[in-house]
Amino acid sequence: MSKTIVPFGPQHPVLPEPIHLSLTVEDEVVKEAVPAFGYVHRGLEKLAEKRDFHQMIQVVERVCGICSMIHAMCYCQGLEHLMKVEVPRRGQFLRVIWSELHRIHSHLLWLGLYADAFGFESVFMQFWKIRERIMDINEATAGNRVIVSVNQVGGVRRDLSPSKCDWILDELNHVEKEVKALESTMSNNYTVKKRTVGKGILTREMAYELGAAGPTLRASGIAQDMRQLQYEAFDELDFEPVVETDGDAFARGLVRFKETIQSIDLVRQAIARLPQGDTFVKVKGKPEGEVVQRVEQPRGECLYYIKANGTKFLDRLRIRTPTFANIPPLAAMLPGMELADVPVLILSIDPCISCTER
Amino acid sequence: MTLVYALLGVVLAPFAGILVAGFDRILTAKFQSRTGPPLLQPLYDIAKLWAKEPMIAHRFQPLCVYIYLAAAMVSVALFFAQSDLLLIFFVQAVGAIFLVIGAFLVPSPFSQAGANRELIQILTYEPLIIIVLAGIYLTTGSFNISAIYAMDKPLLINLPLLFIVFGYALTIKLRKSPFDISASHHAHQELVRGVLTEYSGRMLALIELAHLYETILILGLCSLFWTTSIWGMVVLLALTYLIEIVVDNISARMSFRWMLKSVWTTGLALSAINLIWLYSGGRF
Amino acid sequence: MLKKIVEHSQIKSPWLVHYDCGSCNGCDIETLACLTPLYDVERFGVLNIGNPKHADVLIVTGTVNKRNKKVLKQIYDQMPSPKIVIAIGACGLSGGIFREAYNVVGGVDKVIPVDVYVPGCPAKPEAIIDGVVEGLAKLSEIQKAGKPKKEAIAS
Amino acid sequence: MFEILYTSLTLCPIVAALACLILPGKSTRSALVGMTGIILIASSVMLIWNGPVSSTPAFLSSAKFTTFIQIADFALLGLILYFGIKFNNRIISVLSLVQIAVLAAFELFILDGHGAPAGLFCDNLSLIMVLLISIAGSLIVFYALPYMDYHEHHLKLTKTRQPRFFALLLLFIGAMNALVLTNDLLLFYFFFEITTLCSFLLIGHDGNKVSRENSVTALWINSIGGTALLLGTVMIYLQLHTLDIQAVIGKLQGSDAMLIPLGLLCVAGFTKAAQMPFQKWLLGAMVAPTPTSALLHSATMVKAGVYLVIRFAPAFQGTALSTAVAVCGAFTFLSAAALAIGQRNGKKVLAYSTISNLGLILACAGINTHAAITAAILLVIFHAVSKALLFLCMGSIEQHIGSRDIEDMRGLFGEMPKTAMIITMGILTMILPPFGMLLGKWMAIESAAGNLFTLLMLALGSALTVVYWARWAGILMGSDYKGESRPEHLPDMARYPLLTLLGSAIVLSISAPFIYSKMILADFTGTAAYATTNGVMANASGSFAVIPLFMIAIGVFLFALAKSGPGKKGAKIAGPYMSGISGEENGTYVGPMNKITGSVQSNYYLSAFFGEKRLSGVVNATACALILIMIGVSI
Amino acid sequence: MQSLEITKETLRQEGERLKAEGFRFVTITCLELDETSLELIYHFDKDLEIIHYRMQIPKDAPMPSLSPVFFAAFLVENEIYDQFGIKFDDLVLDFGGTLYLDDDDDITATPFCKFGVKRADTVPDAE
Amino acid sequence: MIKNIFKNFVSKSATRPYPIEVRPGFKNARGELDNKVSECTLCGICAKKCPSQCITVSRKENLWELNPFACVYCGICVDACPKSCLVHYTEHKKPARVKTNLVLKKEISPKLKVVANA
Repeated sequence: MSKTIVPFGPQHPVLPEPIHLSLTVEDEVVKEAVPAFGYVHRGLEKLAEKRDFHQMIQVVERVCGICSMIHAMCYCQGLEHLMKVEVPRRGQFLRVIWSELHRIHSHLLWLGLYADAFGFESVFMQFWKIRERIMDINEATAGNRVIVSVNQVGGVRRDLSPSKCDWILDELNHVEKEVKALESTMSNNYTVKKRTVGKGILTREMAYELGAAGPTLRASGIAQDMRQLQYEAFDELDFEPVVETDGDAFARGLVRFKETIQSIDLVRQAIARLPQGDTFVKVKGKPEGEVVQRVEQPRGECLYYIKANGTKFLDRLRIRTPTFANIPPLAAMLPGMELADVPVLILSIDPCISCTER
Repeated sequence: MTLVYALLGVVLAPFAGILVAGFDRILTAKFQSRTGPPLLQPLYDIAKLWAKEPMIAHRFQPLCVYIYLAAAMVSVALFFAQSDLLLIFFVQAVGAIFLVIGAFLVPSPFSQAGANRELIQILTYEPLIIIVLAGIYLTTGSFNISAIYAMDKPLLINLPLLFIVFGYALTIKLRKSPFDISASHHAHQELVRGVLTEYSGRMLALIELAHLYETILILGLCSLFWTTSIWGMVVLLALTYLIEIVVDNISARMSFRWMLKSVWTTGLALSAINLIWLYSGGRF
Repeated sequence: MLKKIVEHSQIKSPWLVHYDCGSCNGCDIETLACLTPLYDVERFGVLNIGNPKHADVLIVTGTVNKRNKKVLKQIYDQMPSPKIVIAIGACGLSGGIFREAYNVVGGVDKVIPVDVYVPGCPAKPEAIIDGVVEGLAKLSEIQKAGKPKKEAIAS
Repeated sequence: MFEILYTSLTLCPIVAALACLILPGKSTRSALVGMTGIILIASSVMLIWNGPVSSTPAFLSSAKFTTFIQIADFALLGLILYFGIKFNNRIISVLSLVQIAVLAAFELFILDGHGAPAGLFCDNLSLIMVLLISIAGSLIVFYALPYMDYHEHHLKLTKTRQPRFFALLLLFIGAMNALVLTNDLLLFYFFFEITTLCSFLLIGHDGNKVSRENSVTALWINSIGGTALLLGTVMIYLQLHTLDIQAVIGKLQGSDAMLIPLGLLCVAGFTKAAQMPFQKWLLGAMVAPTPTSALLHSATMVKAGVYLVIRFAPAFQGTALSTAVAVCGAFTFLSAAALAIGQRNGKKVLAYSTISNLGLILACAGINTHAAITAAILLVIFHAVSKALLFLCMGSIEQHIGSRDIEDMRGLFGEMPKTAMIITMGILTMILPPFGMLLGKWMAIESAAGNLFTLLMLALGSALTVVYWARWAGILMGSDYKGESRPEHLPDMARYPLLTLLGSAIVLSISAPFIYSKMILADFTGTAAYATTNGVMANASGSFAVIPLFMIAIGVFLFALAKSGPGKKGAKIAGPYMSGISGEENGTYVGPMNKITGSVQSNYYLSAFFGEKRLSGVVNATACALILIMIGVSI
Repeated sequence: MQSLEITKETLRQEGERLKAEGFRFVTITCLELDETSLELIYHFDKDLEIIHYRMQIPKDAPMPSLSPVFFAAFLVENEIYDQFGIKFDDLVLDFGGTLYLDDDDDITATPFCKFGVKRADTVPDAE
Repeated sequence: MIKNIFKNFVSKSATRPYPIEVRPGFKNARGELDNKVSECTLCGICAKKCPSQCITVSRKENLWELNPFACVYCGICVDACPKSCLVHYTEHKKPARVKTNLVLKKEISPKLKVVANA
């Protein structure tokens, strides 16, 4: 057979981020895929020794610009646990609203990139067009389109006025309508199905054993979602994890598509039940002890380990991001697929390399 | 006289090509809810590429590019001289082959894979075009374009299925979804820009120019299906191109295996039906 | 006449290559957002061409780290002149919030010459469009000054 | 005059062959071989000067000669039987026994009135064949002189086997010349069998296990052809009471009678031309030293089969057999081209390409119109020249790089620029207009437009052909720019044959209109298939501007060459795009774990579609069915 | 944060047991305790319950890798090798300290250790 | 998808014609950072709080210096400023060809100077 070795990335137009794969292919069928990392590695966990624990919020937000709010939320939850602070109920609801808005924008972004990976440019354009409404909401409510910086230890920095809430609901109606108009394309279009159905199958057992997280895991039929831990206001909101059973790229697409709709619903619920009150409490003192905190990011389970020693600098901050967990499944699903499927499969775990490498 | 037509064709084709490509990009943008570039954008692109710093990846690259361009120009000239269709097609194939050879020259995995895929594309559309041309022969009794113009009925009436088959070839040649496999105008594919990856600057400008010629040639071939009235021709061309753009916008890019399998099976089946009908003496 | 057309075209047809040089994705997605319907930079002839050999404009987001500085340098070297480099976002300009992290080298201009700096964290699509326009303005000024084409404007 | 030329074309090489065996010394042998080659070339040129002729020289009709041939015939079959028994191959033994029995019965009981043999017949077709055999054959023999030294050096032989080798080559050429000039079916059969035997011995020349096995395969498959030819001959004689080929054709022209013997002759032609399902022997023949392959593939052996079918084509014009031949040929064209895609062994690609092109020629013979036969003859000419060239280049490459693998020829231009250039040009003459092969293909497709299945298969096959040639040409010329190409040493005896062949491929292509009007047209009666004004070949269904296109092509090529080439001023040389992590060396990158990794490239061989394993079974079964149908329609 | 103790010897065995019981590997956290010792915390999850295993190890001794049991562990073990310089034996895919760090830089350094040590053995098969 | 693209085709394109028509920024948007330096007391809280550490306050020279090319526009300094003299404009900071810091010199009124001297 004739072997070809393709250096795929770090600068490659279909990969949004610099990851490298050394692909050994035979007639475009992948035989071996060896990943290489380090093109985004900054070493920001180590920055905890140079920035105090308040400033670290802004740093961990920039672990990943797409799920920045949720990173910061998880970090704050950890510190609040160590400092034994209870966030006011309104603050908890607001955190849910912003985190779910982030999930919507992340999923829409992903759906577009995913479509782009299999060469469906017009779908990419559609999803990104819809996504701009969410970006507008972010900018109007939090002051920035992407990195909202709303979290602080003890609550949130911004509040929502009732008129803003109505406007958000209105915008979300539009988003929902426009997203649903694309449902048949994502689930019925012949070419989309040809490119995704049966590609990169992760069986239920494989997904679990390889430690997949988030939609990648749920598309293989396992209903595990960190929001079931009922952090923040999720104890009051109705939601069931979205599950698909096929475990292929198509199923992962569907899970994220449905989660987009679900998140719209969650934001609506949260706005409907938004209690009055403070958005944050003032915190005093320094954290001490160690804690493991987990939240559900758009890409899956995110774990923060924080060890504090009673000074304003943390002893150790460790972040295990969902993509980190999804890389082994990716490595396992690539062999046997065509070169043309590689971008689709890489996208299908919704990689966030800047999360992975921090 | 034919020489004059041929020369005129060669001179005017790129301008027509620029307009077609410009409209294409604007229409695509409109379908995607965008404004799109100015109409003359393809001209700007080519002129800009022409002025870039010369840079090649292999000493024989210019050879391949110039031959590609020349082949495209000669085939357009032959077309306007109303020459033999098969000959036009073969001359055009020279260009396609040299583009591939040029991509093979460089030890870059992307251009090599692109070249291989381009070969598979050639493999996919070439038989279809030959069959379509044979269908034309069966209807007109000749491979010469002049014979088609001598017909009193449009070819489309006798070759409806072959026109669809030709549409496949058209889509592949225009590098549109679902067949933008070996190269595409944007680099949103796994092979960067496939065949075109290793060309740059002036060489790329020449390739773009040759591609314009090819577009005109293939649209010209398309126009042969309705030669009895100029309006019929225009409507047919406009509709065909519109459908191409729509298909481009409603489909994902497929893999080359799928292309080879499905285009050969459906294409050959459709052409066989149409040809059998012609062989059995069916005529309108 | 021909020279005019070419000079006009150089400003009307900037093709981008975007390299995510260790960004947090914030600036990346904003750069991508520029291509989408709401900002549609194809209005200015911009295409995301993805291949340095075809590109006129190099858009860099993110901090340069020790591994990707070589990649960045190589992409820059593979671009034929005239070329423009646009650094985007706080990280790309100076290393931003990560300046002091152990694996961070700093801004893009520590590795390759930068023509336009687009601040922001992340820079808004509007700012990125402003950056491209600014870059083209610089190119046009250089044309007017009549510098030989061969001299890369960035160097 | 003709008799003298005939002698020098047939007898001279045979005598020289014997001399090769007897006379010792390398220099003597070289001189002998060289002289024979020159005599062959000179005689063939003079023969064409002499023009078409048909005569019965006295020695041919002498009883002694007839008896000699009869004895030689049996001796030949006996030898084949001996080999059959020696290599324990039942098919060979049985078939040669059958042939001995049939021949004996025929000569003893039936052939009583065969006193006056049919003599010699030399029309333009024969002339063309003689020219090809003599010139291409001689060039190959010249090339073999340095080649075999190296070859034997490589094999570390203690005692040279070259006398035997060159004797066989010369014998082969002589037999081929005799074959195409004879007008007697029985004589034809005799020479047909000689070529079989020669090829068997040549394939087995290296004497190792593989070559022995493959030579036996060649022998048993060709025995089928021999048997079919003999049976056909006998049946023809039984009905028409003549063995005069021209008389037979004359009597049969336009009638549906006698299709069975003609069908058998076609089967004989098919086996010799290695058509599906008989392709196996030609593929196996690759184990032989390259000059053998070149000889088998270009002007001799396989062309004998093609010649047989073209020769008899007028006899079955317009019959179902003719259509069947066309379909079978077209099927071989298609399937061999498909199989060639799945190959990365260069010699095997060449072999499949030969099979495929012979299929095209036979398809043209089967289409059997004036235009199609013209196409067939043109294809015979151009194929012989280009293929000889390609094989000889392949031989040089193999000796230089020690591999036949196409993937190992990546960047050959850096290693052996001259040969790479020549072989690439050779490949281009195979697939591109305005070269002759494409002219032939154009004629073939235009002629086939009236036949659905043939057309479909030709259309698919021609696309497949482009794929396997183009990718090979591409990787040959690719090279690492940094490496200064070192000057390549080609021995003169290797270089001149190559350059001559390349030159003739181009010159012959340019002169295709003249070849047609001067050489081919004369054999036909009735109106010309093509008008050749201003170097344009045209008829009612189309036109091919050979000479104008050549002018443009040469102009463009020179212009483009001037624009490229090494050290062209101004142009910066950039390394390939490697996603931004190229290594120092061209084509490498810094991969995982910071290792410098060569980005290996290779072509697609698509074994899932075109693999030998996957396709062979289906192809062989279909081809068998088609052959049976071919015989079936004869009945 | 409750946690169980584990040793080098029992690691693989315990891993096998957890896998059989349906636990999912989450990650490993590495901490620097002082000049000479490090602490590894292994996190496993089953039905949203997370459990932690702790192990204190000296800095310069190699560790058995968990990746033969849980394939997913290879990435984090490589990361720890980069950051703290612990060498893991039998890694299914060994980046040899170049997962994040680059060759020409201080690849032998351990950037996450305050009390930096020179890595005992560097890149395993660098030539 | 056909329905979708034809809908796009007939309706107005979604493109905001940005440089030609500028959309006003949202009310709380964190655009360019500025200091109303006359109200500033040069207390240095902003510099201490800044996670990107891009603000330098020099009481000695009465300088308030911002590196807008390292600023991450988080708004911490604005929230923390006791004098509320730091502002985010809603417009983003324009791109520049050279990196220059924003250096503001506080003009110390004579009266204050006296106090300081005392």
